[in-house]
Amino acid sequence: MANLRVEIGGLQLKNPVMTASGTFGYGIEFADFIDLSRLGGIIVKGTTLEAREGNPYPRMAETPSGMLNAVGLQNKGVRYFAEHIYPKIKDIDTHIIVNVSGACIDDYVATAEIIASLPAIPAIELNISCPNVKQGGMAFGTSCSGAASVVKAVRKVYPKTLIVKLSPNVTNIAEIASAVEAEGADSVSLINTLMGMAIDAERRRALLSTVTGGLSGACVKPVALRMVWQVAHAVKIPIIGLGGISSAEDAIEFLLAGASAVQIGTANFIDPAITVKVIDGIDDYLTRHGFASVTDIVGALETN
Amino acid sequence: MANLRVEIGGLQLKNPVMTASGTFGYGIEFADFIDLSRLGGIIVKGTTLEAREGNPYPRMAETPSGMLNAVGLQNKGVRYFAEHIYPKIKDIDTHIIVNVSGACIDDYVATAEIIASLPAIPAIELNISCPNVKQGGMAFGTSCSGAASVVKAVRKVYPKTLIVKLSPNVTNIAEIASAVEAEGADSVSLINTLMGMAIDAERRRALLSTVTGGLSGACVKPVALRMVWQVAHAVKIPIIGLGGISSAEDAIEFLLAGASAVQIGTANFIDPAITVKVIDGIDDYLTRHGFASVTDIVGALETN
Amino acid sequence: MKKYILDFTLTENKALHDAYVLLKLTPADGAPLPPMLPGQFVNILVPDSPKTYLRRPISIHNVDMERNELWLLVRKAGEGTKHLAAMPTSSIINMVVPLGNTFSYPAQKHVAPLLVGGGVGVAPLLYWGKELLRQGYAPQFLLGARSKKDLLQLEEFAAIGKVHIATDDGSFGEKGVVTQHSVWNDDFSFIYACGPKPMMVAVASKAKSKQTPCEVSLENTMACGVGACLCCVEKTTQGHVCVCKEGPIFNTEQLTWQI
Amino acid sequence: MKKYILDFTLTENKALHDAYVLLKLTPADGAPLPPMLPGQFVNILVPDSPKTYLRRPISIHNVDMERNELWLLVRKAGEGTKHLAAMPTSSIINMVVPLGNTFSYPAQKHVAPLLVGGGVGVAPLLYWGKELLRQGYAPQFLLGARSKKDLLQLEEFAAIGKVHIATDDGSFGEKGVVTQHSVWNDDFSFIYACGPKPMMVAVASKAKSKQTPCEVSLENTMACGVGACLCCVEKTTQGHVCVCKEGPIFNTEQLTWQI
Repeated sequence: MANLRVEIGGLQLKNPVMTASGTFGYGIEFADFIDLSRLGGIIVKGTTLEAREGNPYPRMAETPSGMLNAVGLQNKGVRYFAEHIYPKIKDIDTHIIVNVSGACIDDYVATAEIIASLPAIPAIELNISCPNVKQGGMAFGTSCSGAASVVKAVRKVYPKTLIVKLSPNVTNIAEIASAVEAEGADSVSLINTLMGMAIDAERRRALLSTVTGGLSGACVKPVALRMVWQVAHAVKIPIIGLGGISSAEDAIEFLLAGASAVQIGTANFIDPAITVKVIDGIDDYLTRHGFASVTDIVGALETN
Repeated sequence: MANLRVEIGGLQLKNPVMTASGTFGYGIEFADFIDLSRLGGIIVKGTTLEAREGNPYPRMAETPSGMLNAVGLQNKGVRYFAEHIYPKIKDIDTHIIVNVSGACIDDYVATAEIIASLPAIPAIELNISCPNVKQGGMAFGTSCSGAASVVKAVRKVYPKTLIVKLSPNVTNIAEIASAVEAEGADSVSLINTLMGMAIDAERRRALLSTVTGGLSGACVKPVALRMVWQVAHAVKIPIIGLGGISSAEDAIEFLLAGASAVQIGTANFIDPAITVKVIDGIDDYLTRHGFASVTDIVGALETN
Repeated sequence: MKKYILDFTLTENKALHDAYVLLKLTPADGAPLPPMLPGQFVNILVPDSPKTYLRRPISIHNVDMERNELWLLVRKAGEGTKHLAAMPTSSIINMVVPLGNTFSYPAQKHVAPLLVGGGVGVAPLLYWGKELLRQGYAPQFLLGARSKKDLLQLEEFAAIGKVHIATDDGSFGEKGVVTQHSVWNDDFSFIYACGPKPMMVAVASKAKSKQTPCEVSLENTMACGVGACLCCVEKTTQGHVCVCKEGPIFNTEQLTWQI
Repeated sequence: MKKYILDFTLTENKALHDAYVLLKLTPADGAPLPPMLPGQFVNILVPDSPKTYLRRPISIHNVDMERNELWLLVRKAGEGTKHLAAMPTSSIINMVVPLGNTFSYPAQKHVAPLLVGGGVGVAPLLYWGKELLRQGYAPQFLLGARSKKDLLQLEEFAAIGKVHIATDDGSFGEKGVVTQHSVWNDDFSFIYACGPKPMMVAVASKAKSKQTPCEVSLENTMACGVGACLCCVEKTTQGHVCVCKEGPIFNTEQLTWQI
């Protein structure tokens, strides 16, 4: 058994496999299928200062090797989370990380402050890239100055590990990553969903109530890998890679491209036990190739 | 039989189905499979001022519902095209459109001038979006000022129909479309390939010689549809939609989103006769739904 | 209720007519079926179906304890269900099972409950009807279809309780839609409905006018099936809730339908 | 040579051993096979294979005119070929056929040509050997494999000409790789090689040292198969050319290999 431990901005993970926000609920939804304590971390769903109803139904459309969603940050607000959900999940023996969204900087700050007061939450993932609500942060995530301003404000009030989730819907993701690194982010996670759209030709209607939504699943993996590779050449902070990871092999590709850890998202819907299979598969790979530690393959892609 | 004729910047097409540059050779490669004269148009492969050897092998990797390529504009140069290839294809009874690439504005201009002198070529597609060569135009295609500068220069010397092919690797494709419209482009075509990457985990090597390449195929359709929809709300010139179209239904989705015509690319590799099936399928759809003309469904998506 | 990811062996694939098949499945490892309630559903991974990325949710049609078989009624709607309907017997099919909630029992046994199904919507009513009968209720069925040939599993339903039929073309039972049927002259303890949404809305309205409690089974498009992705939400008096987890069975009083 | 998009019926799927199958296919509409030359290939659409987006190019192994059958030797390498190898007989498989160029005939008939194959690389040599024999040449084969069990279609080759064997473990024929075989003491009119690239490079080098013309069959990763996408290029003395169209058969003098 290889050493699977990795570190993300001061946070020690037992292995590099986490679950992506919005795809794994609060973890407990998957407790029948896997031992949650085996995970490197659980990133719980997008949380905002006030409760949000999200977008109207329909919110989902299947696409070739992927899916679009337009959930729109439905959640009961950070206070409800702290009072009612946190007590139920705080003792799961893995890192519970909260994904934080907001419509304005003050919201991000206020939400982060409340989460900072919860001892069993060692990190937040700042979502500056939700494509599904008008003020879901994507406006912040698509410019260097916007991204920097949110991170700067949150960094002041949030002393624990601060991960920033980046939008792929940009010309130069490496620039944005550098901008948030400069403001003190401990890590960047990428990619959030690609903005896409689906149409029912027969009915001549959009398949999502919001017309456009976020594309995820295996189809986006090549774009995600490329962006991780680009960001790995631009920043020194650890990268958490995600986007279409559906197997240990996929996860290893992200590690090789420069990610220190990964998140599994849409694949949880197809195989609710995929996370532990990926953990075991990474271990097998390391053993088979003679690596003592998973950190040995981070950024180990050979190019010439 | 419905009226399938469409107009793109003064160019009358017998139907809205064209083939995408780089996926259909010079058309003659597919003459065994289909009657080329049935096509709305053939966009022949990317042509540059001087001959180019393209990128080293390997240039292709299969991905979920798609593929990456890193061909890198291999071609024998515009003069060779004019002397040796043009005579072989000029009498095909469809519109032959040349995709033009360049490393600098002078190259684009010189190439466009030579193509302008060929009477059987009624249009060019200006490629400001090739992701596979350092100077393949993507630098032009990812900023409004870059895009505008190329179009402005070419517009001065090219009097026939000028189509500009846009890169999807941008934060705001509608802005770029508006910028090229302002400089006199007759039409925009989108999307070119999304920049992606693939890795062989076992060998820890990139699958493309260039590491990154252009993603195409069914997997990109949701992103392409979304961009066509966005651009349709930003410009008045006709839009040619492409990106993963593999069936008549797909093509109709692009028309509904606001494209006046479509291009079929990667699907030609999977079914070399797909183009005529799409043409027939559009005709069937129009008849079945009681539309007299294909123009009736352009932008006819209902949203509320 | 514990959920499982299980491989099943397809023991029978019976074409009911052009558009429907009845699949019978048993756990591939020979273990007993896990407990499953009427109204619940399974989430199926369709094998070798290139255009099917996500699982397909399908209502539990029946549980045959004696033969350790789960029955599914599948309508060939899209690529996924067409592939499923074409699977040869002895195929291995992976499912997440069981998912969702169940129906509520009527308050009284001396008045019959009415189970109203349209098209493939009859699926969950068989298992629920059997369970009601087992618990001492006397369920009746009102089944609607376009035409006689579109009526599914009539013998199975007739073995449980009285079956009323409505067909659009009058080729069997009364002519018209289910809400036009004369059976509505009677009183029922509870109305359960599953079928196309306009039909369920009409039934819910009928039930409301008769002041009879009514539950419907919804089938919003879903991804995860376990309440994680929040895609399949229905707007209720409690806000957006997941059909896959808080449903698929809802009392129509919880819903915001215009009835 | 005219190319077709044709449906074929799989008439036989024979496991040669764990990793290889022999597929025999006939046009689904019963029409005669179109003309196909040795060295050409087909581009197969693998049915119901979710992870296979593009067609798979496979060498033509043999054309059985009498039975109107095309033979393909398939190595289970990735998802696509594994799916193909698992297809039941009577499956319908779509192919673009025939693609690519063919081998060149030797200049003389009184000296034998040598056909060198490694692994699944023996595939095109059967059809080519038969054609050479039919034209009055006396082809000999040199077949290499890891072990005796990895040698494919030996009886078929033996029916055409003398077969020399090299196995890595010495379990059959001479021990060692093909280029170490004693048959190289003889002179040949032409060398044809197909197999892993290092083996073809070694054979090309051997041929060069003997001043014997040599053709190899390349299998660069390809997408379109018809010279449109420019993905499968090989660097030649004429620059980058498409293996699918200018190849897959190349005289090693055209190539830029270090030999």
